[in-house]
Amino acid sequence: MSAESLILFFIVGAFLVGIALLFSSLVPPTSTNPQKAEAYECGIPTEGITWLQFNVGYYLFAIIFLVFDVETVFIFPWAVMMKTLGMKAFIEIVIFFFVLGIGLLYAWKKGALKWE
Amino acid sequence: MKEIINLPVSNIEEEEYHINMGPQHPSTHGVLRLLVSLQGEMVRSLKPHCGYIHRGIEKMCEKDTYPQVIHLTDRIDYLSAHINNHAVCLLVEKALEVDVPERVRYIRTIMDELARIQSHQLWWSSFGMDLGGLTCFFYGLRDREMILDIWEETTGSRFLQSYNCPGGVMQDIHPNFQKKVHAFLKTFKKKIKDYDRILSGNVIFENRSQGVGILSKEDAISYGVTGPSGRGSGWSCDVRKTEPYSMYGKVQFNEVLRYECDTYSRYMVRMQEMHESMNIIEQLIDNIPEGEHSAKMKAVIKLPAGEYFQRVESARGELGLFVVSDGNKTPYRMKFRTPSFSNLSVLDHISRGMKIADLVAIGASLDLVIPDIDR
Amino acid sequence: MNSFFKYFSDIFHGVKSLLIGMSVTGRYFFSPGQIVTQQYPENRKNLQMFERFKGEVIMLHDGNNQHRCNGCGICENNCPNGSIEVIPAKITGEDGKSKRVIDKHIYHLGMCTFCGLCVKNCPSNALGFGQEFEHAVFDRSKLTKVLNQPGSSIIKGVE
Amino acid sequence: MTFNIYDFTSFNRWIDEGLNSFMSPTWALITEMAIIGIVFLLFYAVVGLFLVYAERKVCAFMQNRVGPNRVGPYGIFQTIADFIKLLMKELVYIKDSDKLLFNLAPFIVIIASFMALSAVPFAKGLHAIDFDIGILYVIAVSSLGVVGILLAGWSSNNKYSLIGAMRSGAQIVSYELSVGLSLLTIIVLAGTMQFSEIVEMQRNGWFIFKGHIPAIIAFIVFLVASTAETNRGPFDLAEAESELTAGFHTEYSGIKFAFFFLAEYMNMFLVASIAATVFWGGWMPFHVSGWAGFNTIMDYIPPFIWYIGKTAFIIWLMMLFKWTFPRLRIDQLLTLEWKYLLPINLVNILFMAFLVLMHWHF
Amino acid sequence: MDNETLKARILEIVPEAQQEENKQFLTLLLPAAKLHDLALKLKNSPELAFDFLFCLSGVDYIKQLAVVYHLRSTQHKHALVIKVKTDDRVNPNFDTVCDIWRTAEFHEREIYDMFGIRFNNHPDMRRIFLEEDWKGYPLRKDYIDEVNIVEF
Repeated sequence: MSAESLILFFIVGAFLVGIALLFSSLVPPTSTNPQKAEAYECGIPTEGITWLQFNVGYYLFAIIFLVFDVETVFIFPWAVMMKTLGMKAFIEIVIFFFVLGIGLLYAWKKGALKWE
Repeated sequence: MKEIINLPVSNIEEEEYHINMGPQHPSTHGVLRLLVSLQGEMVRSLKPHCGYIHRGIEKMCEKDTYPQVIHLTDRIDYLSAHINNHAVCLLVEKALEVDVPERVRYIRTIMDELARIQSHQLWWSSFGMDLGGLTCFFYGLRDREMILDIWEETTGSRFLQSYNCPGGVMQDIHPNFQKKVHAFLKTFKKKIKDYDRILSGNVIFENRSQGVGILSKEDAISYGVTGPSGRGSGWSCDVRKTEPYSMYGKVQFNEVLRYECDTYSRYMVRMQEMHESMNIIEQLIDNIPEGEHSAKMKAVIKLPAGEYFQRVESARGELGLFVVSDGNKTPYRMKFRTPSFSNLSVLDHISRGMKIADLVAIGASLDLVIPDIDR
Repeated sequence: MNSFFKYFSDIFHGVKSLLIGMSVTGRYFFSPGQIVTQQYPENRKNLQMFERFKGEVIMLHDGNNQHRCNGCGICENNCPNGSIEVIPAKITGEDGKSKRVIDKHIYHLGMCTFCGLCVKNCPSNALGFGQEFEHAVFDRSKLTKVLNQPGSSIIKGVE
Repeated sequence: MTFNIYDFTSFNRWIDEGLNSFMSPTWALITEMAIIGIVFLLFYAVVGLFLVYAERKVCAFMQNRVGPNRVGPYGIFQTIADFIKLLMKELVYIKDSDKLLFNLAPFIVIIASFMALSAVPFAKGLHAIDFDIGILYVIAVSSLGVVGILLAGWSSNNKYSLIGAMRSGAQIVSYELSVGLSLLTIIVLAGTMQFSEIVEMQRNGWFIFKGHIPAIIAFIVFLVASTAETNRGPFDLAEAESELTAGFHTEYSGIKFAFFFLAEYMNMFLVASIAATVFWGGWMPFHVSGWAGFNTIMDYIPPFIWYIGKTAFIIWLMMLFKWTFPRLRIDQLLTLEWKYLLPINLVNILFMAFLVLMHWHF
Repeated sequence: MDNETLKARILEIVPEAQQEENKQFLTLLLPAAKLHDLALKLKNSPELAFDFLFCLSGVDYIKQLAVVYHLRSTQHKHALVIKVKTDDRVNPNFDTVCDIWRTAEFHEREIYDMFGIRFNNHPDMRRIFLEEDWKGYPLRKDYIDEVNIVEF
């Protein structure tokens, strides 16, 4: 089978969820109750709004991740072709990794790898 | 650039995030509500809201006679029910100047230590569970079962025994008691090694608990954090040592102290205490003297008018019992100074600036029992 | 340099501690040993409670449907929860004297906390603890029981 | 036509030719797709249900318990009963939740795991799609599932869920790197990203033996990182039940909750099969060069059994992790990735490349 | 420090203190106004060093409402009981000691909850167990609750 048939798996997956949701929304008995629709917070009504600006503390991680993820894309072709490219490419990739490592070390020393 | 600097600070303040942990929350171990104010994952402050299971035991005590009070004390800190009973009995005996038989002292001390072990076992179980290691929970409960069986055989109940009574104990120990306690000690000495292997030495656990929830000795004293939690801060506050009662003055045991002041040290104190408790039981179990299981008491117990105070070391810390008597058969005022109540008050102080996950670990390390807070 | 070695020793100790932990669960996986789980409804037939087990308060009756309770009411006074009500009756004995006997010994199981004070303080050892523990009923009023069996009488010489 | 359990290629061809003989090629393709779809749907459901049962039983043994034992012999129908129960439960809608995303999240989670499943080679010739960039594809698709979790947590209008979602966000941006890099280590050794070729290359020795030290390190890193990617303990911070009650799926009820549950187990299966394929030779039997007799005996065991056995072992390892370790804290999760796994991984790739260039591997 | 010297030392600070009879502890009855002052000195003077407030209870003596402070020194191992009383049943109040012993914060809230005794300068003077709108103070002797108390 070809890669186009991926669409099949997409459809089958969606079908599985869709049919079950449909069944579940039609067959089981339903009862409405305003308290049922409350968000669960250990039995206490929620105070304040939920979606407010949130200090997640991993923006820096996201940025470092972005850097590394892009770099991984560069590594993939080399990894596949490494045997044919030989020693020269290896030395080049060592230099590339060295630069990456310096970057990581810098971020580490700067304290970017800390969840605040 | 200037605008960015001049952003009002109050905006950031408003981004506080309020979350209710409890009353229906897996890590509050009962119906305790903590209103946690968060900034991201960081706990800025928290307010405990208790009283969800306040039963007014102090008021109920005012209508009960002294022997009747005992069955209520079981329900204060249900995990150290024996010890709570013991406190009432000691107070009544002290006030009436009754001398209880030696056998009773032995039995009570052994029962207290068994209660301490099973309480710590359950604490260990739930500690593991709070940190996400569910397996610990079942190991702890499995081993606790043996103690409950020993109790059931002697006292008839597994949990709320009401075994002590003023002057002695309700009934003599079962003939199998000593044999079963020996069997328990033998098994548990092997099993407690598993506890260390699966949790204490685990690198994840160490990282989760070390340096978390620092409680200095001064704060521990000021907040009245007694028991293993206080001893984890290096405060020698064991009532069994400072004011020995029953057999504690005569047995050899160490007061476990640790000085790291964090969750890990509170954890290690309890682990060590289980060993010490087994040590105490071993010294006593073969030497229980023959004799009556109860002293002769009057049919109606009346305490002379006055004020009495009795302290015992429950599994969670110092249990203080303050009784004002007006000479009647019922106490005029009975106040329980329960350890968890004071231990809870420190939670806000030591969990500030920690993460939510740490808050759970700290709460578990303080070993709060909610009925003990609410009474 | 020191921190460099610490980095690797940390990894080593961490992995070691994890393996030790896994060895515990792994051992139990292959040899669970004695499983303490009670298969409750199945083992009902051979389920043996301990003899002192406090299931419920009962009045001890002998083979002749006779008990030892004379209706003194000490148990009622001793009960902290008011779960016992003693309703005495007066009967005229053979010698013509009227004497106090028990009419109904009412026991509210729903209020009982099994403290054992009634059993302990009964002067004539008329009460005891039963082994029954399956008390669940659909109606709360069914938890109120009369302990003296119908038609029972007091054992002679107990009074 | 004989049915050969050692090589499904001829079987596939037989079906293909059979269908083409009485249908137009278009209809034959559609029929084939339908067959594949149904087979995978059934497989997905059966494996999902079985894994849930297996986990409950395995953890019960580890915890000295009995586990499910009421429904059917040894409780084997327990998960089916659970599934029916969940199917029959009401779907509760939450006030002020983002309805679209709230309903979309289970779709994303399931579809991601379903699509990733398409690349797994179960036996020789028994795979749906044999990509030439198989590994890259799996890495890409399987990390989509975490997006579903992020959406689920965010859309619920629940504070616990939101924190869970934020945590899962941090998890995505961290552990994906390690999964990719540890698989890269093997790509360096194999020189290809196609699963069938990777398996074929392990005919004379699995990569974990061929690549010895770096391959073992890569395997451990992959196991840790993929456990984190599938949101399983000890990395289940997004649903940390003792802190966030149920984390991202707090508000999900009935069958919607079941899908998150199912997807988690399928992701575990998926990760285990990738690990089995890449590191342990997939369906390739265990061969020792030179032991001709031994190798023949090993060849008699069908490839599917080899594949399932290896996968089951890795799944068991992941269960062992979950039921032994306490949960990490969010900053420790990130520390583990950025300060330990990532540097080790980077060095490990170079180490592996060096080995390959020097022909020091077996 | 034994009880006699202790008593002398405290009488130096608060001459109005009266001793009450108690076999166990040295018990002193103080005028409410001097409470905070004395508490501060008890905690801070090195030879007294009462750093551990191990019980804080309210008592309703019908005529009076009282608060009892059980104090101990972890350093010198001596103990002391301080009692303050007030005749005011409508609006009883004392000075808080929770800035001296932090554990008092919760205990004082409990006393407020159960006896209605207010503590001045307390940072968070709310009910701790009961609801904010609860009427009356349950541990007072004259408290009658028709709804919740079952009479046998």
